[in-house]
Amino acid sequence: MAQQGDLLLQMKGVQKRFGGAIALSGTDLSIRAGEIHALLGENGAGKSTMLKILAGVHVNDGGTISMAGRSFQTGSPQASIEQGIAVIYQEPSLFLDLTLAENVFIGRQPMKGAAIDWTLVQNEAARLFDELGVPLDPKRLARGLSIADQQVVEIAKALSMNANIILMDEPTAALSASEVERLMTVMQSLKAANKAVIFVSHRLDEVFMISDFITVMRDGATVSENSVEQTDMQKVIKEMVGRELTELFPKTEHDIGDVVLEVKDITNPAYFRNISFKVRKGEIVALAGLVGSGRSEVARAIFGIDKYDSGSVEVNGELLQKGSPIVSMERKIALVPEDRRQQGLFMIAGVDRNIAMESFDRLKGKIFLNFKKERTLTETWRDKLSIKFESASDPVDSLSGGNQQKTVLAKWLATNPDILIVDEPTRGIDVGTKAEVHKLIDAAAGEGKAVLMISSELPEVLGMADRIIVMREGHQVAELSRKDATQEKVIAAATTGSKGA
Amino acid sequence: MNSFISRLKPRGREGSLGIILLVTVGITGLINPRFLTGDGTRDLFTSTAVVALLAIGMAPIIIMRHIDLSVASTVGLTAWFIADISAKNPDFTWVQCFIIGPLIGMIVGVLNGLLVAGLRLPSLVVTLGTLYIVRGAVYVISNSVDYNAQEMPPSLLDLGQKVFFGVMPFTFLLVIFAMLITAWFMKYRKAGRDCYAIGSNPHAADLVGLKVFRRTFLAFVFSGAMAGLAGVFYLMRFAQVDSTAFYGQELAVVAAAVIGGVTIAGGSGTTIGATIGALLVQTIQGGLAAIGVDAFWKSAINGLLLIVAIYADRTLARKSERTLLAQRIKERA
Amino acid sequence: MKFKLRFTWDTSILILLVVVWILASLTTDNFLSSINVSQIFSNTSEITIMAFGVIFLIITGEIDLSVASVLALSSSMLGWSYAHGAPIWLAIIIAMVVGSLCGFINGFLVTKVGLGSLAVTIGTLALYRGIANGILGTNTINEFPEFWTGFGFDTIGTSFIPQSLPIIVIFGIGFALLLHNTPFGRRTLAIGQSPEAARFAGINVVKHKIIVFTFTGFMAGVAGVIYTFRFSTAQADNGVGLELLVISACLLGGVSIFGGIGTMWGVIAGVLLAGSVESWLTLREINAQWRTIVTGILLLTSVAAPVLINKAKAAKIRAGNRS
Amino acid sequence: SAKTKLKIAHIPKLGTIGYFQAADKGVQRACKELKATCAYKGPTEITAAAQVKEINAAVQSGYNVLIIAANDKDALVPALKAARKKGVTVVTYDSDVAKAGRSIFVNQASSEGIGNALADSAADLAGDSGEIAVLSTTPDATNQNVWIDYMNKRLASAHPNVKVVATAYGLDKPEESTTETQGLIQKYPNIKAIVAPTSVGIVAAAKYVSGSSSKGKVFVTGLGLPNDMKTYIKDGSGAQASLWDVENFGYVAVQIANSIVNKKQSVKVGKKIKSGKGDHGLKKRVVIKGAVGNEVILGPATVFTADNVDNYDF
Ligand SMILES: Nc1ncnc2c1ncn2[C@@H]1O[C@H](COP(=O)(O)OP(=O)(O)OP(=O)(O)O)[C@@H](O)[C@H]1O
Ligand SMILES: Nc1ncnc2c1ncn2[C@@H]1O[C@H](COP(=O)(O)OP(=O)(O)OP(=O)(O)O)[C@@H](O)[C@H]1O
Ligand SMILES: [Mg+2]
Ligand SMILES: [Mg+2]
Repeated sequence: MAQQGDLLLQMKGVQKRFGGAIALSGTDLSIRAGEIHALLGENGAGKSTMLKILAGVHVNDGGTISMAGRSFQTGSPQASIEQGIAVIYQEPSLFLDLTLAENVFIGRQPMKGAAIDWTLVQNEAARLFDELGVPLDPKRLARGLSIADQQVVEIAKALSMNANIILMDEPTAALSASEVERLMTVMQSLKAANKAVIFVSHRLDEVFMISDFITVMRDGATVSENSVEQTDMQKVIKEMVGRELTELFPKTEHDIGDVVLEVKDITNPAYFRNISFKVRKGEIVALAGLVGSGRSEVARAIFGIDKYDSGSVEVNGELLQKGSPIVSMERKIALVPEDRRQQGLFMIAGVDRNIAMESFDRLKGKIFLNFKKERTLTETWRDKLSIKFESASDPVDSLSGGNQQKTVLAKWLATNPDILIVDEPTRGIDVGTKAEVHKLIDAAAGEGKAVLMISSELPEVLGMADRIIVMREGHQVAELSRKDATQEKVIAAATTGSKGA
Repeated sequence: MNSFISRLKPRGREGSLGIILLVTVGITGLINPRFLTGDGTRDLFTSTAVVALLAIGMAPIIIMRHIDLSVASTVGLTAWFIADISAKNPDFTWVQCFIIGPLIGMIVGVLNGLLVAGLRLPSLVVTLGTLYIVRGAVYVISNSVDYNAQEMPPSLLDLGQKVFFGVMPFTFLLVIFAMLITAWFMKYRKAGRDCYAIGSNPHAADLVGLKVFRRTFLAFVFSGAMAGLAGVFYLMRFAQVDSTAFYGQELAVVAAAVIGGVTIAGGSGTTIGATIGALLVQTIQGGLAAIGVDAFWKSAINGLLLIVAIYADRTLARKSERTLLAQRIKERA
Repeated sequence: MKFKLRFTWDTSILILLVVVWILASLTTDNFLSSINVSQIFSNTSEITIMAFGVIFLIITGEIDLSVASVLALSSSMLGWSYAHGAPIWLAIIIAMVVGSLCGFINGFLVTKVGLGSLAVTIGTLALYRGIANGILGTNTINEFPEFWTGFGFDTIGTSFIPQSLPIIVIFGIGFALLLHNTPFGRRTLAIGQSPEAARFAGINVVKHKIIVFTFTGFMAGVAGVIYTFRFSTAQADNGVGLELLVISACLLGGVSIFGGIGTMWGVIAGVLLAGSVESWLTLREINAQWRTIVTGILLLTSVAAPVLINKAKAAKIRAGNRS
Repeated sequence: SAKTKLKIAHIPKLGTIGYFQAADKGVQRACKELKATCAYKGPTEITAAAQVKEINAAVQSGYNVLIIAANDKDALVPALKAARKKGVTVVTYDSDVAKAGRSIFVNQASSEGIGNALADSAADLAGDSGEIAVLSTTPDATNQNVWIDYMNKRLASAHPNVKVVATAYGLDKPEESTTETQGLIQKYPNIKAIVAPTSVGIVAAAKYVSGSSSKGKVFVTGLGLPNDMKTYIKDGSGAQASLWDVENFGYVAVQIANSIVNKKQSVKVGKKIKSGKGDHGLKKRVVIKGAVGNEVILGPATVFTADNVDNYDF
């Protein structure tokens, strides 16, 4: 059994490349027994990649990893588990057709003689859920579980592995405040049992509350490693971002005109209730809130991906038919969805095909598509947004995340919309590109488009929005103007629903 | 209460299938009482044995979100081979047949398994390919020679005629045996549970370090072995074989499994369900013949039955989705 | 900087086709004779016609195993209505309408009711042929006007062009344009690449799939008409087992079984390759038995080759990166 | 003029079954005598489409005689017509095509003869009274339908107490044929005989009966190969089977083709046509007018019983 403070894991100069993109360019990380070690960094800094190497999902291209003095074997999840690593991934990956209890113990079910001891499986799972303080029935199927509950099951699974090192990739992102608190208790008890926790989170207050050490990464490299006493929030942010924050949000003042989009009291009882707001010409309105607060569903409902039960949406004062993206597009609405890989792009299709997707009307003669016009369109937007690719027919899959995001923006901007809805427009893209995307959004507002922006990153919300609407558990709980808004106010509204509700 | 219901649930599917089966048998029996006699019941079991065995072999594969279309060709291959070997070795008994059959089937299974699990090729295409290759191999190797009862081991044919308690043929007894063992295995062994996990979420199966290659590979080998055994059953039942034996029956096997609640989308189903599915299909087939329904409409009724079965499955799934949504709405309120 | 050579199966299949033609004409006397070429076209005509529909369906990520049964049902309806006094043109229209209707029912069950297309079309495979059986019973209808039966078999004048070839060419060009040069085709590909992204791109996925199912049925209906006239026979067991050959031809032509990838000329090359190989083997007097094996091997190659080649390429790149 | 060297393609309904294998033995025997080249081109599916491919390929490869058992009486005609235009001689046997498609048809036996034999055998097994049933192949099989018609006529006239209660179709597959046999026995518990005028159906029915409690109560008869039926003829289930001399069938078809090509013999009704010195029994056959066109008849069927079945090997 390791002693408190023993060096458990050491990663030195770890490198990882995905095709042309460099995810890790020589990262160091040292983990000791009995510590909670936070791994911080902007989106795309390479945190998840680090964890996935430890988890055996990826193999590092270079560098050394040693565990308790011995060389660590990468490349197979099974091997990682056997070496005492347990992982909670960023996206829960449960088996929806299996019971919760079985999800916790899959591949490691306790046996009684030749058979799986189902009673023990269920009792153990129940005990773990109890420990986590969640009233989940271990015998129910995982299908239909909320994201938060799925995350809880993942946590229970990691605990059950009795591992020495537990990797948690944004485990709190989907949890409510009380669930976060319980998780922290669990983490404390793991620490007391001399295990190590590597903890990734974008919620800095949490990080400072619980961690012992903080490693900051930027652009795939380690910037600093400090014990929590040696650093503070300001310093960490500066290390994460690597430059002055103001550069990131090139917001300019625009004339704000008439109301273009008006949402009146829309309700879909499963996701959101009584949402009402207006977006004007030239205005950027942000929807803020925790993950799972229902912001994306509101955007989907407006655009017509989902239906809503009551309420209405008006565009330029006229009612918008619900449930039809085609009609919404005719009414000049564009939605840049939150998940660009699943929802925004056709990953195996070329950049040109993707950009052309929403603009067929302008690309075709009577019946057939005009390939020349298509090429021109691609070139136009490549130049406007400085999208980097080698050939227009390259599948977008081969582009870097930022260029993928720009491609999604390009295809929707090409439709010249009046209303631009962007959901997490900078998720997973690097710092430089982020600023460019912000510039694009600002420019769109400058051209007189009404912009509705959903973002989980508070600085982005505060830096870009003219007005901020805060949602919590499907309810609209606050509306703040640019000059009133502060980080504290938004967080308070998003977590406790203070002000309104 | 809640947990009581959820405990019943996995069994519920097989239970309701069993009830449907009994009702079907009952109705047929009402119209034609001879259907329920010892002979009638025995005939039902005898004629279900081959398809049921194949459905049991296919169930784990479908549960893993794969499919094996090559089974019917494999049945043809083994049946012909065993007849051929027995004809050339008159001292062969049923014992050799029961050993050789599964072995030949496993060769096809290994081929499928390597291609599907090893290269991660789509099983639909791979097994469609081996369907042709194996059938072609029977054509070529057999050179159109066929075999009859007098060339087969009498002990094998006798065994095929053996009936316990007047209603339970030896072959179907083996089917029940295979069904129970696989059902137990799928429920109580890690390897079995892995099949459900792999079919439920293949990506996550990789992430949690399940042995995806090994499980997939072995499932195809198992299916091949069962197809080989089914080839022996085929001989026991028909006592004749030519190179077209069991031609084109693969979809009937898939249909039996699907009617038995093994969902094509993977992740759920049991070998007990698959067996009941096979019995149900055969009951209706036999029932239609016993009632004297025009042969011309038989295939239409079969097709309709399959669609109704998957529709029922879908409706059940929808219902639980709706319950979940209602629950969610309550939470959000 | 990065040399780009994207291996696509549909280009390779064309090369393979040419190779087969060269080898075949070297090893047999009359492979490239006008009669043989004409027969390759006419032997594959139903498969080609059906493949034109099925390719769209596979590209959207669905599958239709019932096409051969739809062929039989529309053929039976053609014969039945003609035998019951309908003029031949009306009978032909009825056959095509029946085909479209069958396709529509498949589409409805898959999209609106939400059932898997593999299971549904296994069901309708039995259902449609069963209905054909029920309608025609023991009857076979063989008396069709000379003009039409000739149309299914004869060549144009003294040329090698079978009379059905122009239809195939017209459909082929039409569908190739539809798939590659129209928004409809682009949307078809898009749905197969990502049904969810397609929804966010404002594509009515349900409607689109129903349309594709329906015209797959329609094409199977057309194939039913051609089959009927080519053999001057309308009966319930016309075209038994063709469904797997149609799907094989599509896969051989580089259509991905997972959807989203496929070209029309790949499929045409695929059908012609299968037809040419069969004709070559027949001319070499190799047993029908062997041809079954060759079909299977071609099919396996069509899925395994791209994977193996890409694997080899990835390994090469990895080796290059390290040095 | 010099004799044309025969190049014969034998295209049976299905290449893979014993019946046509037996016929091909006769084809080979005749070819050896005539020093002709010949090839067995059996398709792997029992469809007209598969046969059309074989016909076209054979014509192209320079075959000048086609010996065909047709899967469909009309569907092959366009292809056969085209072949004949190119000077290919077409002789059908076993099952015919429309007149335009062939020179002559070698009929296994007169349809009436077969129908009568079936009726007599069934009546014999049933003890000349009671219920019997028919298990046929596909519903649209021309031969079987004609034979069954003649059988019914014969029963009506010669065995008025024997009643056919049902006709089932086993589609020439063991699976279906067995299920249909079970169905017949369940639905009509009083039947005394099952008549299966198909070589696949008769084996399936005999196998089922011999292993069921109906053994000794229900008897099977029909058309079947002696090798297929030996077991059931001898195992006490009392089955009978009859069939013409299949091997001789192929032989005669080839010899008649030779007579047409090389001896320029006419196939007009009433003419005698040479059928080879190896023709079992006869050396010449008379052309008669058949149901479709001109034909010759192979000769009567042999009834296989426990006494004689061991003398045959096909
Ligand atoms: N499978 C992959 N293929 C290609 N590029 C990848 C892959 N996974 C990650 N990347 C890229 O590697 C870089 C690091 O990604 P990683 O997921 O590790 O970031 P992260 O720090 O976890 O970000 P976040 O806070 O958004 O989770 C990013 O640029 C990302 O786009
Ligand atoms: N697959 C799923 N199954 C069950 N519930 C889900 C699923 N996906 C999302 N939800 C739930 O739907 C609600 C709204 O989620 P959504 O992701 O739209 O919120 P959001 O505020 O947009 O958050 P994010 O920042 O992640 O986009 C949440 O309660 C979430 O738990
Ligand atoms: Mg991450
Ligand atoms: Mg969201």
